Amino acid sequence: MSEAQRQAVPPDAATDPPTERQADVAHMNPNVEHPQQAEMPFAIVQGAPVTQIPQDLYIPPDALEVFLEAFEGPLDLLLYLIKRQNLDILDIPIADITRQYMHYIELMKDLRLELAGEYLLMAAVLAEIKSRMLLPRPPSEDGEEEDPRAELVRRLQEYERFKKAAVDIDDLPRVGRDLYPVGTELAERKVLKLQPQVDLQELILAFRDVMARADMFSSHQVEREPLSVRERMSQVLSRLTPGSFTPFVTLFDPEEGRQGAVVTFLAVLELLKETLIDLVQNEPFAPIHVKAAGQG
Amino acid sequence: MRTPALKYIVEAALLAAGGPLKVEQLMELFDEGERPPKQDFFKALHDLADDYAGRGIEIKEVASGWRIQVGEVMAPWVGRLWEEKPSRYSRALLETLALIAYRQPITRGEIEDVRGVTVSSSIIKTMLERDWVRVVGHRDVPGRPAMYATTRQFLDYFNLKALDELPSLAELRDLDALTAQLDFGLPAAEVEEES
Amino acid sequence: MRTPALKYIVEAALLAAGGPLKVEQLMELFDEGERPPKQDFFKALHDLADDYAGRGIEIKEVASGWRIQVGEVMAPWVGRLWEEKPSRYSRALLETLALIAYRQPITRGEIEDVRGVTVSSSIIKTMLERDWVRVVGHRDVPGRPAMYATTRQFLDYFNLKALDELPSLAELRDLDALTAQLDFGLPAAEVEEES
Repeated sequence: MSEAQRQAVPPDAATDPPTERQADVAHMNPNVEHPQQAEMPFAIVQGAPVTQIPQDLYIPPDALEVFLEAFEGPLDLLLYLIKRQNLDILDIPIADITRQYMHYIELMKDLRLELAGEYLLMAAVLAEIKSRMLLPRPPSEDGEEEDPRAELVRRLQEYERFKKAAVDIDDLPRVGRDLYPVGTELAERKVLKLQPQVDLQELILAFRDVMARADMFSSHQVEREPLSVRERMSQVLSRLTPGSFTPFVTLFDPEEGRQGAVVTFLAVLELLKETLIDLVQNEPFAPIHVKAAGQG
Repeated sequence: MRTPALKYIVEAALLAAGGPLKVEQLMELFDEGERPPKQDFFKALHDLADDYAGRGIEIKEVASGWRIQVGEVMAPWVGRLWEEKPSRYSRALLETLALIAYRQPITRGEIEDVRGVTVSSSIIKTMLERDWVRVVGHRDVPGRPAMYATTRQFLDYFNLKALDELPSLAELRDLDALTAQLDFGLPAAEVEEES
Repeated sequence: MRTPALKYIVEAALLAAGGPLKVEQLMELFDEGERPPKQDFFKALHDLADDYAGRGIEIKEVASGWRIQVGEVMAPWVGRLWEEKPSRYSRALLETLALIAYRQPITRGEIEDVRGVTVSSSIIKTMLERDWVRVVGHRDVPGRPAMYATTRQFLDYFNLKALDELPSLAELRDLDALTAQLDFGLPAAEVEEES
């Protein structure tokens, strides 16, 4: 044991009559790295010298409080005690574990850690199991004996698997830590407004209704041109470039045949009648030109 | 683990940031000792731009830095992510559209004469935006009102080859009579046959 | 303008959406008449996954659909975009979350039975606020305690598509070994039925 280690042992731990609390604190003393090589006990517990501390229990004294607070409850603490000594969870030496458990409870009390009631409840449970282990077990109704530890073992295992599950979940790749959702802008983000759908039938019914209403209000019936003519009127109009003359013959498409020519001709006549177009011919037999009316 | 290529680090950072990053910000992603020179970052950005060619995403420098954006070419599909659910067209719009279809070329005033009410500008605007109607000229009367006609798109939408495939008013009247006679509901099937 | 390849439309949509999209939502980006069959979308998603190999971004199906994400390999660089360290969660929260995930629907009392300590209200509140868990009903016992279950957001957050992708729970060891050893004649079944 090094000088440093000797000095780290509280001087009164070895000389004064040890109290249980001192024993506990010494027991936790992490500065004793190789207790098995110690010449003298570093703590006296219940009158017996203690020369070994758990190998894994290496905590800077400042961190002691943090360490104790890190337990997630009595089950967590018990699991720690069992693991620390490589004990089989199915065969816990109850007396041992109970004693160690009580040490920690005392330590927590001394450090004035807020001690949840569950810790004390567990102390009672352990004490009860310990006494039942000592007493002859009365056979249960079906004649079989139950291990007094069975319920505790079940709870410890159940807790342990969720303790492990929590670690597993923590290890899962996680948004913001291990992976990042992507996002980009749309160059031109316009909210597309979906256009309402219209059924042809709706349109026709709308026309029927509006005409029925118009009939009620008007005293005369407007004469209707065949729709093909009105459609062609629109087409002719849209082909006319405002302010310029369009050759009359170019309005006709030979591929449409005789019928098409007649429809176009009727459309032109109708447009003339409605003074929507002007026909211009500079001299007899010269090409006829068409222009939209009233645009110079 | 091998360090990924700089351009992929740049790409990942721009994608994760979800907004523009300056080259200086990109450089900050590296420890000083491992930071590639500035020109490498520009090269990475240009390499990415090349990679993205023809893919509908692009890398672009805007005021606050470089960003990856979805190009306009994708708007017809991607824009639908934010589209609003369609409403239904008003009766007024349908009647106006029907009058334009049956009575084209027709001015707003003429539509109003038949309907007996004013035609709101938003109705005309909606139909123009939808490319169902267009202005084919102006009537040579005071005010020179626009004349509206239906378009090729209108015919396509309603699956018509030409306007004369629309049932005539006479046919509609017959239909009315038939409906009354047979006590039908709406003569859906009959009308569809006409289309 | 030529229609871009389906996989690039899918890519652009996933990038622009900034979150997971289901295949059905991707299909909605197309007009009914032009919509490719569903299997083409799956192929597009898998093609993209191949394209992304080695680039630090990945395409992944989580509970809410498919998303593009920057993978773990990029975390050392991309993580620096944010000043704040990603939040760490307390063991108490993670254990409570694990119990809700594996044992849902579960009440607070049932969680406390397993953990052996009280579950603080702030833990439940945090998880509710993060949309990781929600109340799915109330157990029909005195006090009618709320039953908690995990949400789609929980799965999305932890990169999971469904609960069955959670790491499997450790096996409970039965007490047969112990029984044989100690010759207690312990009824093992009593313990096993709890698992």
